[in-house]
Formats: sequence, C-alpha cells, structure tokens
Amino acid sequence: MMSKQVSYWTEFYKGLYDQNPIFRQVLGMCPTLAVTVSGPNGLAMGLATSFVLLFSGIVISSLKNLIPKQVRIAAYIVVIATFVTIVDIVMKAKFPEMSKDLGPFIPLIVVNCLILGRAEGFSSKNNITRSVLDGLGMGVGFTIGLTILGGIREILGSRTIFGLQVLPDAFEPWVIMILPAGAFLTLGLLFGLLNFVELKKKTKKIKEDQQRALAEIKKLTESSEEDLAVKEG
Amino acid sequence: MFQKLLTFVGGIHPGENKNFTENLEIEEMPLPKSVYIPLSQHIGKPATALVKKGSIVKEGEVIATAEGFISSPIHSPVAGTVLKITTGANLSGVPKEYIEIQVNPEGEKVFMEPVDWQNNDKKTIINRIKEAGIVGQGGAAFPTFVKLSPPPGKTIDYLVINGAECEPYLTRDYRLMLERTSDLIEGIRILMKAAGVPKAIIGIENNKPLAIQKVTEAAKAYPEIQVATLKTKYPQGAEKMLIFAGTGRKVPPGKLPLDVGVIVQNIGTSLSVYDAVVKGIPSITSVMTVTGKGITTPKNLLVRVGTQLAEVINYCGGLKPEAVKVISGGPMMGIAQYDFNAPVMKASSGLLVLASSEINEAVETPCLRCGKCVEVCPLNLLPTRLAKLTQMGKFEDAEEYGVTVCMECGSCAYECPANIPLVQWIKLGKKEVSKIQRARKSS
Amino acid sequence: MNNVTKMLVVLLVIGVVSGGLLAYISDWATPIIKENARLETERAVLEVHPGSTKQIKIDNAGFELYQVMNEKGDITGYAMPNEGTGFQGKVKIMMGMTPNLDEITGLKVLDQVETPGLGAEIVKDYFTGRFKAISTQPEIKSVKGKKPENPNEIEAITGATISSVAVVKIMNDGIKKVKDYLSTQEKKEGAK
Amino acid sequence: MELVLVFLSAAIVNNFVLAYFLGICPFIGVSGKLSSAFSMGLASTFVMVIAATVTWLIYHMILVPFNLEFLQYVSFILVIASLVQFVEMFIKKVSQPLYRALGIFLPLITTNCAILGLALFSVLREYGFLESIFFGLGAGAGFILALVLIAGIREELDLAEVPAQFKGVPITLIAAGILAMAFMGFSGLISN
Amino acid sequence: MSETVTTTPEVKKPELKLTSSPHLHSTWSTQKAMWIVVISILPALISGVLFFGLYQLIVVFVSIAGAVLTEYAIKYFRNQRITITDGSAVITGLLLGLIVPPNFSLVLVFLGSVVSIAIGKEVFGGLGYNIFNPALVGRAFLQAAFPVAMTTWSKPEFAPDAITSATPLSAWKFVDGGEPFFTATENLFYGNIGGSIGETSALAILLGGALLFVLKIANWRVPAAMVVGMLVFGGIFHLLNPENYPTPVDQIFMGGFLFGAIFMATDWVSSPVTNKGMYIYGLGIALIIVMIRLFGGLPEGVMYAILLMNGFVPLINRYTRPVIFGEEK
Ligand SMILES: Cc1cc2nc3c(=O)[nH]c(=O)nc-3n(C[C@H](O)[C@H](O)[C@H](O)COP(=O)(O)O)c2cc1C
Ligand SMILES: Cc1cc2nc3c(=O)[nH]c(=O)nc-3n(C[C@H](O)[C@H](O)[C@H](O)COP(=O)(O)O)c2cc1C
Ligand SMILES: Cc1cc2nc3c(=O)[nH]c(=O)nc-3n(C[C@H](O)[C@H](O)[C@H](O)COP(=O)(O)O)c2cc1C
Ligand SMILES: Cc1cc2nc3c(=O)[nH]c(=O)nc-3n(C[C@H](O)[C@H](O)[C@H](O)CO)c2cc1C
Ligand code: SF4
Ligand code: SF4
Ligand code: SF4
Ligand code: SF4
Ligand code: FES
Repeated sequence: MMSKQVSYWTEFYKGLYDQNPIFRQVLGMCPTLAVTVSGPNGLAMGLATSFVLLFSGIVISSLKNLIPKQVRIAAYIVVIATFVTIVDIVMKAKFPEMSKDLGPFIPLIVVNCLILGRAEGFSSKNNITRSVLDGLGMGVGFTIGLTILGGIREILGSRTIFGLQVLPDAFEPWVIMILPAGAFLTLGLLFGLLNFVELKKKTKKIKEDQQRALAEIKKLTESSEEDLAVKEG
Repeated sequence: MFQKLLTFVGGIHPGENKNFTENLEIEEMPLPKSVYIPLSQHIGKPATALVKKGSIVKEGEVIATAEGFISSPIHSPVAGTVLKITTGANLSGVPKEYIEIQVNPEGEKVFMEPVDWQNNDKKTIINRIKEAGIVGQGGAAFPTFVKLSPPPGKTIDYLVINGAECEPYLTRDYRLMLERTSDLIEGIRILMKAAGVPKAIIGIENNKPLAIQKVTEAAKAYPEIQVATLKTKYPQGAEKMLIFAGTGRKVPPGKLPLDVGVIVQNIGTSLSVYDAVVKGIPSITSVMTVTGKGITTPKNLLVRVGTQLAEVINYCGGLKPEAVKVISGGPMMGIAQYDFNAPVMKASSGLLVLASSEINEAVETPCLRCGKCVEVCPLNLLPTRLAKLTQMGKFEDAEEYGVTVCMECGSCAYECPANIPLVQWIKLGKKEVSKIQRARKSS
Repeated sequence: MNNVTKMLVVLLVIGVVSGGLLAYISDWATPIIKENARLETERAVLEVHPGSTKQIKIDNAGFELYQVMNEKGDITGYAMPNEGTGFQGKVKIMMGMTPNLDEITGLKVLDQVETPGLGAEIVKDYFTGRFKAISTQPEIKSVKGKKPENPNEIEAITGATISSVAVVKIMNDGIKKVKDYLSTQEKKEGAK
Repeated sequence: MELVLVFLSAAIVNNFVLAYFLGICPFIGVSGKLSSAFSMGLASTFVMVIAATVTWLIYHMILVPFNLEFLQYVSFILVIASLVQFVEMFIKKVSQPLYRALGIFLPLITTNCAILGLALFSVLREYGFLESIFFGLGAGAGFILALVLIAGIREELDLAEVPAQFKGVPITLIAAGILAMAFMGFSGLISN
Repeated sequence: MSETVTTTPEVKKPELKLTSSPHLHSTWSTQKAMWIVVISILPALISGVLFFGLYQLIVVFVSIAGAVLTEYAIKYFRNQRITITDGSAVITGLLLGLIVPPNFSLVLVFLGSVVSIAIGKEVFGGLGYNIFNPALVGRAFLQAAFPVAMTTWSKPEFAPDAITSATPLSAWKFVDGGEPFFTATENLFYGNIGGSIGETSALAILLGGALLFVLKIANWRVPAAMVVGMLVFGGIFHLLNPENYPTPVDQIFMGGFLFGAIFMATDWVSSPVTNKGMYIYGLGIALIIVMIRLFGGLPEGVMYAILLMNGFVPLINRYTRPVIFGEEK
C-alpha cells in the first residue's frame, strides 16, 4: 500500500493537469500525434483509450493479489489486449467510418505506454475505487489533450471544428496541419506555450515566496524591536 | 632557385607591419636609475635571492640561484646597491617577487671566463649555458640548458633555429640576423656541439630576403647548417609548425620536439649562447622591438633586464594620444599591460603600442559556425567547439576535443567574424581541464 | 514448483477467459462487419450508376464485377472496383460503365492516401464529376492545364498530375479487364 | 528488387517515426545522447526483425487456418513480450558487453508501438514471408536513422541557447517536425 | 609601491584596453559579412524583377518585412538585444522572397517568413543556433501548407511562345504523353524560363556568387562538392538513359540548384564546420537532388536535400572531426 493516501478527488484530478499524460508525462505520444488530424478523431481515440484504461484498471486491481509477480506483465498485457480487441471489433461493427480513420492506431492502444504504465505503476498497487478514479482522470486528461490538439489541427488544416466550418473561405487551409510535420510542430509549440505559462507561474510563486519571506523577516524584526522597546521601557 | 616554400596547413596572414622598425639598427638604451629584477623570469620554480637589502652588487654577479631542475640563475644586469626585495608589477599581470637595485654607473663588472668551446666537451658547454642563466627567447622562457640535455637514449637529428619571427610588427630577430650574422652561426655551432646534433636548419620566412641572403652566405662554410625559406604565414614560428615545415616531422599532442628528434632554439637564444660561451657574458640584456602606431619613435632596443616599461616608453618618445593598447610581446600572443612599473625580462621580445586604428573592434555575436576558425587552426582543433564546451562548463568534453593541445596562437580568434574571444575561453578551458586532470591523478 | 503451477494456471485462466470473451464478441460482430462492407460496396455501385436500383454480383469473372439494373430490370451497365498505385500509395476506386463499355457513368474513390489538399482532391465531386459520360474510346486520357477537346479527355488536377493520371490509369486497366471478360463470355455463349 | 523497395520504403520514404508516428516515446525519451540512441535503435531493429518473422508465422500458420483472427492482438503482443524476454536472457548469456549496451533498452521495447505496428502493417499489407522480414529490417533501419539524427541534433542543441520554455521535449518535437517536412521530399519516390 | 613610482618617470597614460590575446583581428564582422551577402543576392532579385515584373519587388519586400518584424518582436518579447542590424533576418526574408513562385500571394509569403524566423531560427536560440536553414524551413512550410499555390508558375514576361509556364523540370518530368521536353541551355543560363522569382537566371546568381567566393564569405567547398556530385550522380543516369534523363550540366542550370548551392547550402550556421564535412554535405545534397528529381514524385528537390542534410550536420561535424596535428589516425 502506498504510504500516503491522497484524497479521492486528487486521485481523479491529477490526471487532468498536474500529471496530464501528454503534457506532463509525455506518454502515449504516437496516437497523440498520429490520429489528431481532427477534433472528432482525437476525441474518439481518447475515449477508446479511456475505456481500455478504465476496464483494464478495474480488472488488474481486482486481480492484483491473485497474479504471481513473475507473470504479471504478461497477464496485464493479455488483459489490456483483450479490451483493445473488444474496442476494435465494436468500432468496426458500429462506427466503421471512425474505425477507418483511426486505422491501426486502435490496436496500438495495446502498447500505449500510458496504459501499461498505469497498470504496472498504479492499478497493481491500489484498490478498485482508486483505480477507477485514476483511470478516469488519466483518460479524461488524455482525451482533452487529444481533442485540443485535434481541434487546432482541424481548424487550421480544414477550416472546421468537428466538421463545422468556422473560418471563412478566404482562409486558405494549411494542408501541413494534417500532415505528420504539422502534428510535430503543433504539439511542440503547444508544449512550449504550456511551459511558458508554467514558468511564469513558477517565477510568480518564487516572487511571492520571497515577498512572504521578506514580510516575515520584517515582522520578526519589528516584533523584536517591539520586544526591545518593551524591555527598555 | 625556385623551390617550394616550406610551410604547414592552416594559419593566417595578418598585415605584417614590420616597416616601422625593420630598417632601424639595434640601439643600446642608456642605463636607468634603478632596475627591478623579477625572481621568476623563466618557466619553472622562481630563483632564490642571494642578496639582501643594502648589498652592493657588481654587473654580472649572480644575485639569485636556480631552484630545482627547470630553473635558472639570475645575474645582476647593472652594478649598484640593493634597495629592497619586494613584490610588484610583472609583465604577466600577476605581481611577483623582485629585487630592486639602484644603478651605479661607475660600478664594477664581473663577467665569466670565456670557454674554448671547440676544445671542450658538451658538459662544459651546457654547464656554461646553465650558469649564464640563458632561457629561451622565443617566448616561453624555457631554460635552454634543459633542452640541450636530452634524457639518455634519445638521439637528436636536427637543431632547428627559429628565425621565422612570424608575429607581425616584431623585427628583433630580423635585426639580430642582419647585424650579428657570424656570431649567430657560431652560436648555432656551439648549440650543435652541446646537444650533439649533426644537422641544423635555420628557418626564415620569405618576407626577410635580406636576412636569408646574409645568413645563407655566412653558413656556406658549414654544410651541416642549412637555411630553409619558409612561407610567410602566422604562426610559422610556432615550434610544431616550424618543425613540420623544416623537417616534415609532426610533434604529437602532449609530446616534446625531443620525442621526434628535434630541438628548436630562437635566434636571440642562439646569440645569448654565443655571448655566454665565447664572451662570458651572462643573460642580462634583452633585445626588443618597441613599435606600433601608438609610440612616438619606434626603435629596436638593447635593454637591461629589469628596466621598467615606463623608462622604455619614455626613451622612445612616450605614448601618442591615440594609443589604446600596450602589449608585452607581439600582437598575436603578447600580454596587454597596464602597470608600466613592470620590468623588462630576459625573454622580452617586444613592446607594442597599438593605436585605435590598428585594432578592428566589432561587437561579439554568437558563433555562426562558419568554420573559419577550424580552417585556420594549425593544430586541426575545433576552436568553436572548445570555446562553446568551456562556456557550457563541459570540461570533460572539452578535454576529449583536445583543448589542452591548443598553443594559444590566436589564429582562430583573429579570423572569427563573430569576434568571439576564443583564446580566452580556451585558456579557461585548459585551466579547468588541468585541474580535473590533477584531481584525477591524485585520486 | 507450486509457484510455477500457480503461474501457469493463472495465465491459462486469464487466457481462456479472454479467448472466450473475444470469441463471443467476434461471433456477434463478424456478420455486422461483413454486412457493413457489403452495404458500402452496394452503395458505391449504385452511386456510380445514378438512376439504377439493383445490382447483381457476377461470380465467375475472376474479379469483383457487378451488373446494374434499373427499376424495370433493364441492364444499365457494369460497375467494378479496381485499385492501383497513386502518388503515395494505393488508390481504390469504384467505376460505372455503360453496357457496351463505351462511356463512364460515374466514379467514386473508395480509398486513398494521397496528400490532403493535393492528391486527395481526387475524392472530391468536382473531380469525379469530370468523368461522367466520358468516352472510353480508345481509352481515357488526361490533359493538363487546358480544357479537354475530345470526348475521351478529362482535365487533371493542377498540382496533382500524378494522382490524376493514376486514377485514369486504374480506370483504363479496369475497363480492359471487363472487356476481356465480356468478350470471352460472348465467345463462350457463341460457342454454345 | 521488390524486397529492396520494401526495405527502402520502410526506412526512408515512409519512415516509421517521421511519417507513421510509431515509436515516438523512445524517439523522445532515449534520443538525448547519441550512444544510447544508437543502442536503442539497434536493439529495436533486432526485435523488429524477429517479431516480423514470428508474427508472420503465427498469423498465417495458426490464426488464419483456424479462423482465430480476433486473437491477433493478444497473440502478437504476448509473442513480442516473451520474445523480448528471451532475447534479453540470450544476450545476457552470450555476451556481457552486448548486454550492457543493449540490455537496459530491451524491456522498454516491449511496449514500443513500432514493433506491434510493424506486425500489424505487415498483415494489413499482405506481405509475404520474405517481404515481412525486409519490412522489419527497413523499419528498424529507419528507426535508427530517425533516432540518430534527432540525437545528433539534440546534442548540438545542448550547446544552444534554446529558450527555456522550449528546452527538451518541445524543441525535439519541432526539430522532428522540420525533419518530417524534409522527408516529404521523398514522397512519391517509392509508392507503397 | 608608492616609492617605486617616485623613482620612475611619469608616463602619460591614455585609457588602455586589457583584453586577452590576440590583439589583432581581421576586419570581418558578422554584420559586414551579412550585408555583403545581401548585396550579392541583389543581381538575382534584379533578374527576377526583369523577368517577372515589378510586383516581385513587393513580394520580396513583404517577405523581408515579415522576417525582420518577427525577429524584432521575439527579441523584444524575450528582453534581448535587438539584432536586426546584423542583417541575418534580412537575408532570410530576401532569400525566401526569391524562392517562391512569381506573383505569389503576399499574405502567404508573409506567413512563410514569420515561420522562417520563428520556427526556423528563434526557437532554436536565434542567430547561430538554428539547425536548419531558416529560409528553407519557411519555404518547406509553405510548400507543405499551400502546395497548389507553391506550384503555380507564371510565365516570364517576354518569354518566346515556345516556353510554357511550366518550369523546365516539370516540363521534362510531367509530360502529356509525348517526349520529355528539354529546355535550351542558353535559356537556362540567362533565365528566360519559368521558376521561382530569383532562381531562373544562372548569370545573375553566378555574378553574386563570384562576390561571395572572392571575398571568401561563402566557403567554396560546399558548392564545389554539389557540382561534382551532380556531375557524377546525374551523369551516371544520363549515360544510362540519355533519352529520359537530362545531362548533368543542364541539371545544374535547372530549378533551384545554383541558387541553392551558392546562397543556401553555404549558410554558415546550418552547414558543417569541418572541411571534410563540407564535402560530404555537398555530395549528400547532390545525391538527394538527383534521387528526387529523377525518381521521386516531385519535380524539384533542392530544398528538401538541403534541409535533410542540415539534419545530418551535427553528425557530420562529429564524425569528421579533423585529426589533431601530430595525432595518429
Ligand atoms: C603561436 C606561436 C608562435 C611562435 N612563433 C615564434 C617565432 O616566430 N619565432 C620564434 O623564435 N619562436 C616562436 N614561438 C616559440 C617557439 O614555439 C619555440 O618555443 C621557440 O622557438 C623555441 O626556442 P627558444 O627556446 O629559443 O625560445 C612561437 C610559439 C607559438 C606558440
Ligand atoms: C507536399 C507535397 C505533396 C504532394 N502530393 C501530391 C499528391 O498527393 N498527388 C500528386 O499527384 N502530386 C503530389 N505532389 C507532387 C507535385 O505537386 C507535382 O508537382 C505535381 O504532381 C505535378 O503536377 P503539375 O504538373 O500540375 O504541377 C506533391 C508535392 C508536394 C510538395
Ligand atoms: C534553393 C532552392 C531550393 C528549392 N527547393 C525546392 C524543392 O525542394 N522542391 C520544390 O518543389 N521546389 C524547390 N525550389 C523551387 C524550384 O527550384 C522550382 O522553382 C520549383 O520546384 C518548380 O520548378 P520545377 O517544376 O522545374 O521543379 C527551390 C528553389 C530554390 C531556389
Ligand atoms: C554565406 C551565407 C549564406 C546564408 N544563407 C542563408 C540562407 O540560405 N537562409 C537563411 O535563412 N539565412 C542565410 N544566411 C543568413 C544567416 O546565416 C542565417 O539567417 C542563419 O542561419 C541564422 O542563424 C546566410 C548567411 C551567409 C553568410
Ligand atoms: S615573438 Fe613569438 S611569435 Fe613572434 S616572432 Fe617571436 S616567437 Fe614568433
Ligand atoms: S585553437 Fe589554439 S592552436 Fe588552434 S588556432 Fe586557436 S589558438 Fe591556435
Ligand atoms: S570563426 Fe567564430 S563564428 Fe566562425 S565557427 Fe569559429 S567561432 Fe564560430
Ligand atoms: S517504455 Fe517505451 S514507450 Fe513507454 S515511456 Fe519508455 S520509451 Fe516510451
Ligand atoms: S505510443 Fe508509440 S511508442 Fe509510445
């Protein structure tokens, strides 16, 4: 068991920003880059991944005491691959268009390092409730990341958001945004932007800390002066 | 008479600017009121003073003895009274210990007995060179007798005499070659005998045709001494480059010329050897070129060791208002001076005063990876990389890239369009790397 | 020993459960997937034959070929899927032809991986529309940078000549295949 | 010739990393130093070739004959994982230096999607046995190429004044983006 | 120390500089080199304006403005010294303006030059740190983002009728059935042909190049290796099949080869620093150009070839490190 238990809310919330799989942990990059040519694709991939994440988390955390250590990776892989196959088959049957768009990236969820990482690093050590929350948080964080990236690429590359045209015809679509190069560039710039905000926060925090420390010192000196004054008085 | 000019790959060709002084005869500078004799005028441990405050010394008397193997005794360049022993300004910029002597123009001289070198053995000659306190005048001030005593088992095939004088502005070696040609040849023969070398090559750059002609003439009688005409290019006079041009041999990094069977000596050094052996005069003067647009009357001067720069400058008419840089040595490797109390030393070869019009100053920009520094580095280093790695504190990598091999010739920094002080960075890198190496050795 | 058995048993159980589950789901999904594919083809076939409503798959052709009919049961032509190499990779099309194979009735690009905005424009209606009623005699030709002059010419997409030419080539190849098949068929029938 | 084209296509024109986005995590994670990038690439190539061989056999000799295609993902990943384990033990036995050089990367490779992607593409494209192997070789070579290129660039960038916000992952992605643009020059070189 | 001063005559001391050796410096500076490069590009600009009309001047101006403004904005934003006067951003803008098709959209060329500086140069740390040639990053971006606009060529203004708007390379490559169409070599030389604004006139390019090589700003090794590479690789294929493949000499004058060889492959920052490296770099570029032109799906590959080799430069520098003087190989 983990030595320090965080609140259930944090268990869920951490996946959204502080430990966001894409922007913080830099995991699952392949689908992140490959399928995000549009918002819907990003969303679908995010949901599919979340599904696998959630259910494999549940299964693994409930079986965690039954599975011998030596075969745990193999067992996890089988569990994960089973859920992935389910998603794949269901999508082929019910959403053939989307299944075509996402192509081989659905089966590749099997090896998405995010999922195995969570299975090995979290579900195998925590109870079902926590696993569910963690899986949900990570899944939502991942989905949000993919959707944002897909959205940006869709707007600039096709003038649309979720298929709705939002930019005027006069805007020449940037074909590069739906090509591999565009994926790398967009994600790189997005990362940089995020770091920009983070760095600002950090420097702001440092500044605040300094100010607080200064104020404290001032208070201390004042109080000691007062003390002295009192004593002298 | 058309022969291929000998040289090396790389290097640069800055304006020679030798015309200020190349036609001026060496003139002896009058005695100053006082001289200031640094105890450290050579590579190796400083000498130990033998005199005290108030001692009366004679010209040529030993006033400090050598300390350890690579060291050299020091003789008083004047007769007079020791005023004090203290620390103060030095050409290297770091204050050093020195002996101050008040000059007595009527004082006595005590030179050594001449040595009949033709009828004496190596040992006697080398001993005399050691006693006379001769150090290399090519810049490094390495005690000459050490070079002449190779460890047993090493045979030396060539004595290479460095008459390249590749630094712009300087004309000291050139004047010496013209004015003391026969002494020079005899000095070289003494050196050959001392080191047991069968062959000597005098390397002279082809911008000094008169010197080539005169020296060739004088050396005719001795087939074992040859003159090699070198391409005029900086740093042709650097030991490794000169050896390569003259003999085709390459001194590997971290090795000495000795390891490839060569000894290199400067023109001035050879003449000091002549003076010490044939005339019994110890190393108490230095011939230096005082030049540049910033000095009123440029001269080639014979100066007593210990004379303060201020005296020299004043003797040459003082600085002009446009002077911006005073340099001990040549423009490429010399050290910028600011305390004119610093005294002339045995290995001083020049005092250069540059005016603002002679320095091309431009803003420093980041490295543009133009490769010019790489193209000119005579040692095939990657100066840009060395500087960058040092800047980033990656000293292990800098070592890997050979930072310690750099001879600080400055060709790279001269050429760099981004005006990066490459040599400064590299020097720092060398220092840090040698710290690391020492730490490694001790652990 | 005990440990090893446990390992094996656990893995086996997981494997069996997983296999069973998947087999079950796959059983359920396979017909749907097949049906999807069939429907898609059917839709494509009718799309390249505007006005027609019925289709029959010709089984003995050695390749996929459909005979298409209208409401009244008159044969309106043939439809065939065919594929070839475009600029970046495979291009798969469905094309419709008149019964005597003289004219194209319609074209649909089913699959392609060409550059979006360039080669991928071949899926757009403005391009496929150019093939409507184009003559196949002696074969379809693409022209570049000028208006087509002859009935068998279509204009290539600017900046995507390779993809355009590829589509034309795939069509010509297909037509040839159908022609050969029909003529052998005629011979057989004649022989009968 | 066919085989050479398969190799070149996978190595350059359709580079796994820069055009197919496979193996991005190791591409970003292990490309900081040239030496480890090369080792990682080499180890991956090694596994890729074996995986291509074995998964082909499994798919065509077992799954297809017994109608078990739905077990494709489960069986592939199990085989790859156990292969990597086996290779690891084998290398450990055979050569200690090699193990030290490659060993730490092997476990990472299990979850590298380039390997599974390779197996899946090979099925998707209906490659024959030999083609599959060359596909594995080519993909591996392409992976090494991309990894080594980016590692060289990153080592160079260590000495550059990249703005703080862009140090690390962002600048790596941007450099990869520019490389991907440059690789587009090869498009159409070998169509497939 | 005060006693010593009294014994020494006073020297009037001006402000003295104490910088480290060497104390001499060549007369080159970054700024000077960059502005001479700008001058050397002018003949190509003039030829572009002559052949394609005055509008091209506006295209180039907008491109330069985009580059300079972007650099200014980023430096301002990052609180760094404004370095516009060093001329490197002007070169980037100027070059980008010259390698887009004539009559190109002003909005797009502006976007391209913003990308050149922002993504091609400043994210890497600015002048001297970029891995890839900024102008080509901008062009590659435009090519990938707006492929149609980037392949729409206008005719030169006083072209004889025989010359269509297609560039010589695509005229040769994408023939409508008939024979491959080769353009006469003298047209290639003077530049009376279709192509990017500044690339068509070999004469103008060589004129500017002569200045760069005489002043030793551009290193001759890279273009020399490119030409040799083209003669060898292009020559082999021409000899194998002279009907289909143009002669290597024509190939040198076609498309962006000369322009790239002289102004872009020679970019200091994005090319190798070692001599051996420069040969490898040039040969590599030539090989890739030949591959793309003769076998690829695109008519032209100079840009891609240079960008790809830019990516190899760190490795090239590393593995062509010269053997230190006196060291055993
Ligand atoms: C860059 C460089 C340039 C040099 N140029 C000369 C030169 O032109 N003449 C010279 O005598 N020594 C020159 N030297 C010093 C020689 O390398 C060598 O130390 C000297 O000639 C040895 O003779 P010495 O012991 O008599 O001084 C140069 C050294 C360096 C590092
Ligand atoms: C990024 C990029 C993508 C391309 N994609 C395609 C493509 O999908 N299909 C195609 O036929 N040509 C493609 N091309 C090739 C060129 O546009 C080529 O010049 C064109 O096919 C020639 O046609 P044109 O004669 O009409 O210019 C592409 C070129 C580039 C630069
Ligand atoms: C330095 C330079 C590099 C270029 N690189 C490319 C390139 O990689 N691809 C391209 O299509 N055009 C490139 N161009 C533009 C072409 O040279 C040419 O104008 C364009 O490709 C169309 O001409 P073509 O059809 O004869 O190839 C470049 C131009 C220059 C000046
Ligand atoms: C010889 C030479 C060639 C240059 N070529 C280019 C070029 O092709 N593209 C470019 O953006 N800048 C070029 N520059 C300018 C500058 O080096 C370039 O912007 C740097 O890459 C910016 O760091 C060139 C500069 C010189 C001296
Ligand atoms: S001062 Fe140094 S560089 Fe100059 S000539 Fe003498 S030795 Fe050569
Ligand atoms: S690196 Fe050293 S040896 Fe090479 S040119 Fe620079 S100063 Fe001279
Ligand atoms: S000469 Fe200067 S700018 Fe050029 S590579 Fe060397 S350090 Fe960089
Ligand atoms: S295990 Fe592989 S995929 Fe996962 S983070 Fe590490 S390198 Fe990336
Ligand atoms: S998702 Fe592909 S390597 Fe991680």
